[in-house]
Amino acid sequence: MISFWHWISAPRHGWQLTAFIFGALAIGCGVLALLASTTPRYRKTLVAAVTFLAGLYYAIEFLIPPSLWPLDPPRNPFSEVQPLVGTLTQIIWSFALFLGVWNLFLIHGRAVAKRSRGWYNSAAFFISFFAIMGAGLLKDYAHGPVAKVSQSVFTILFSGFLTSLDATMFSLIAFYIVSAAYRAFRVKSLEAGLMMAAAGIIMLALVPVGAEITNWLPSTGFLSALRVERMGYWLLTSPNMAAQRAIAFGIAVGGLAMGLRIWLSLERGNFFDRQL
Amino acid sequence: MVELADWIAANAKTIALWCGALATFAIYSVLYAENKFYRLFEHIFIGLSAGFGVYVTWSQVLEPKWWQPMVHKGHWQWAFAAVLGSMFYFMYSKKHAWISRVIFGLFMGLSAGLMFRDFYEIYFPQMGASMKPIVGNGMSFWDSVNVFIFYMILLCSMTYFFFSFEHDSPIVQKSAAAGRWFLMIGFGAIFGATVMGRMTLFIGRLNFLVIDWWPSARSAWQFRTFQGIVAVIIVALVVWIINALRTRK
Amino acid sequence: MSEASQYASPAVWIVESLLAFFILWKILSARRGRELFIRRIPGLSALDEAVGRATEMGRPILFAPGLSGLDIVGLQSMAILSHVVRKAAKYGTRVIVPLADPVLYTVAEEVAKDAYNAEGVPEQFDAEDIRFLSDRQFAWASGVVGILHREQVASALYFGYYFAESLILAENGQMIGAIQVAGTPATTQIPFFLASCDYTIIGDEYYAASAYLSREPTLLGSLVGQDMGKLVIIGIIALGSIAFTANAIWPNVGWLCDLTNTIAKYFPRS
Amino acid sequence: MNILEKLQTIDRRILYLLIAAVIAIPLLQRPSRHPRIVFSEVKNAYTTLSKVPKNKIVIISCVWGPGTRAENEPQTKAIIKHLLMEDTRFVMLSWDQLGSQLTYEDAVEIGKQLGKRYGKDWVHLGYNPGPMYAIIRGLGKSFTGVFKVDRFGKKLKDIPATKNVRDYRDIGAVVEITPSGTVSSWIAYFNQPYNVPLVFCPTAVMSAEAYPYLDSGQLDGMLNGVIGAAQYETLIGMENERTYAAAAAWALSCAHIFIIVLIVLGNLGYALSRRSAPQRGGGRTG
Repeated sequence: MISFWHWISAPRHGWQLTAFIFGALAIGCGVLALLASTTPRYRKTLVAAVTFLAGLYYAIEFLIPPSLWPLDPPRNPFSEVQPLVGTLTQIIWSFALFLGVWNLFLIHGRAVAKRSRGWYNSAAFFISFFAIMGAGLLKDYAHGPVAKVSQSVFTILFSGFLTSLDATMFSLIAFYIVSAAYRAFRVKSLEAGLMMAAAGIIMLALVPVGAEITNWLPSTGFLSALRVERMGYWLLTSPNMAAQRAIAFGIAVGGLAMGLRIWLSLERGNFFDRQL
Repeated sequence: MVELADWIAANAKTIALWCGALATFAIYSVLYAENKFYRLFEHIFIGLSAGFGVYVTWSQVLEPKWWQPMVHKGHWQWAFAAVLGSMFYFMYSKKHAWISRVIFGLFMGLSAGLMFRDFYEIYFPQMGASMKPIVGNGMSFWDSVNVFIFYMILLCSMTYFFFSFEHDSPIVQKSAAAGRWFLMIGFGAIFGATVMGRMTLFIGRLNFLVIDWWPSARSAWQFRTFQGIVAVIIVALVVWIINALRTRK
Repeated sequence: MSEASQYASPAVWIVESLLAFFILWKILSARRGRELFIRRIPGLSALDEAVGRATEMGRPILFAPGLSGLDIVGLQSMAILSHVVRKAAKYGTRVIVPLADPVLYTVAEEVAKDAYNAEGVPEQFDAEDIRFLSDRQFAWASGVVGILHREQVASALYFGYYFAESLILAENGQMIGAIQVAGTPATTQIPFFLASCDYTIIGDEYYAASAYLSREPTLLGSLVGQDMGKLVIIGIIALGSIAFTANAIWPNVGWLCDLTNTIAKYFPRS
Repeated sequence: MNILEKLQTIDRRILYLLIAAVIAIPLLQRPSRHPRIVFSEVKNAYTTLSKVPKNKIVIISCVWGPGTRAENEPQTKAIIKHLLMEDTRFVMLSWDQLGSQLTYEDAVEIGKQLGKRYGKDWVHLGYNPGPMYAIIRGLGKSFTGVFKVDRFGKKLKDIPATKNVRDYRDIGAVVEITPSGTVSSWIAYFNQPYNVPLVFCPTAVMSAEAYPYLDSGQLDGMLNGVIGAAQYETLIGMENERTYAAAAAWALSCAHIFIIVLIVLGNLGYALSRRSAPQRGGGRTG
């Protein structure tokens, strides 16, 4: 058995490598075909089994310490293969990164094909998509002037347009806060008043001007507790800490419940089953 | 052609600066009103981030960690990773969408299986840190008060989130009501922190415009062509605003 | 701390299996039909008052599920939508539902149709009122703002997963004088809803509200099991606090020191 | 309609111009004065990183991208500068496609200022798509089992800074710089199981929820947004330099006062309008 394993895991070269790769792909396609042909009745159990076994790996890796394993020297074999699991999941996961791109191509492709309203925006999407991807790949793999031009085009597209567009889009929220501060934030109840008071003190305590405002108060003794940065910091480290921990314990138990429901496929009768 | 390439390469940094300023003004134009200029740059943003994503994923993940070991080092077993990776894309097929549920189920199972470790490593220390002695060995009066406040807020806030029994006994009713009040302090802290965070993002953009771009704009002002371009832009802006006001009336 | 701390200790087996047992026991018994009690959270009365006001003023209601897609939060928002539509259908009040997810859009249409049928007024269902606006955050938000101002809705209800667009909606709802009730598990958006809406359902209350309305067994059982889990946590903290306080008062009592050391070992403290 | 009610219907674009002006002034003045008060969690972060033994490396895990660069980049630069000044080797890894480029450029820039060399003093592992749980879990057992090459494809075994890094025993501390809730992955899968110190540099939005973890010792220090970065700069001897973080701290001071004034004015107008027209709503336009 060991020699077969060595034979399987030995690296190949030249035409042998190509043959083995296509052989592996063929086996993979065979398994996919087998999967595709399973009757709907077994599909749900198959997905539930895969989900359960995947969850079982990390559960056992944590729940059963080395001393309980009948191995010499005592170790938890599931922990030994952690790095391999880490690398495998990383690679398979990165194949999924093109899902979003596929979806975008469908939407914008349709807009351009049908010349629907604002189709030139979708055309701009495709142009910028292939421009930055092309510039990126060319600057790495091409040589000579082509590499130089694509490097500068890449710099312009990346540190010029892309980083500024991302940062500016994110910063729009600041403006919505400013207009909401004036037109939406209304103290309509005592509890909203308490929240806004706490927010105001903490906002002043976090920024340098807070310390300046109450700098005239003595820095030691009873009165020092009324300094803005002291009050704000006490609010953060005492009542806020306790309240956040109460919320955290709710999330803790909620996370365990959600994990169990997914691990044991208990989510019945809604979107989990829609595609099965 | 080669001089142009050299010129672009030499001035890439400045051109990038001006493109950044143009992009910033384009996105901020939505603050005045939804317009074509903003929508165009929004689509450019989606295209650039998707395209960059594909480039980085290939050049920094798949190529060095999958393609190289498979093709150059001969580890042909990596081909199976491509088969598993392809299963995601069945979600777009009408007939076989369920095959994508197998690979999604694998990843959801993996992250669900971690719930036991999560609960221990994150929340056992939280329970440990909540076991604070109320009185005893050298604790001052104020220390005891602070610990008492901690317990009161923790228990009242947790009581607020109990749903499986009626809040009819006065103690439970009072502590749940107090719990909502104490939670308000927690949400006040989140409110203050969120305002600070969002304001900083705008400060970052303004810093880019005022510190990085403005000096370059001032030095470009001496060129006649630049003054012409600015004049054209101002005229276009005025026409657009008048047009917008007229259609609004 | 030695290697041992990265594996489960006996305390972990006891506590986590106890919690898992409570949760699974309650879910499975709920699925076998046992009636589980969930109290009616005060937020639901605020919701009913908002719907009532809209029927008084004879103006439509807006129900916005935020950016949630076909996930747990989105589906529970649909349970609340069904409750709102059934209440509004009694008085012939329109419910406008702007969506940001194409798949949840189809679910919302089904939910609304079923609700109107359940109230015996299928003809009140208007496909125009269930609208997919855009899957882009701010494009969806500006679409909803357009609806708020054009329809002059009397009540605006925000139930689902929200990000920064909560600010834009709350501000415009405030400008047209609508009564606003919100509910979201997204803790970073709750402060902004608290500051601008008439009532806000916070955190886990969101799940309790939808469980109360939908009576969905897995959700009901899960919530009741989680309550018991929180009681276990409170019990552990209380025991630990008593032990540490006693140890602090009588520091050299032998068995007390052993007890606190074992507790400290299993519940590590900095 | 009295003054305050009229004020209520101010066009929101005027408010936008006002906030831009309020913030632009301190940015233009570029004050070198840093905040006087340094929070204890920032001091704890400083002492934690100063105590890292020289034979160990620090992992700087960056989850941020250009979107939150204004908050996370000053934190990243302050931490890098401190580690390079102390001759503590560090390894940077980025979980964001765009952030991978920015974090590398930041380290190169500061490395040049302090005369430090890539490969000898610091290494960048490039973009890492995740999932975080699998990689962080694998990292503890064997560093080179998960990370074999740096961002240029060079073997870690051949790079001086990382050639003898095997597993968690060779990692002195982890610094997590993030705009989202990813620190729990480090707590659960690496820092708590292997008892390695963890410094948390969140965007301000995430800071309020972190205080329970500072209290329990699961976090050894925290830099709260750009204010945390400005306070950290004070600790590493930059208190008289005209840095972006210092200017941002004062700009934030002005912004916070401006917003508090807006909220008070808004509520005053609202209270007055309710007294004159008590019945609810009435479909005010505008």
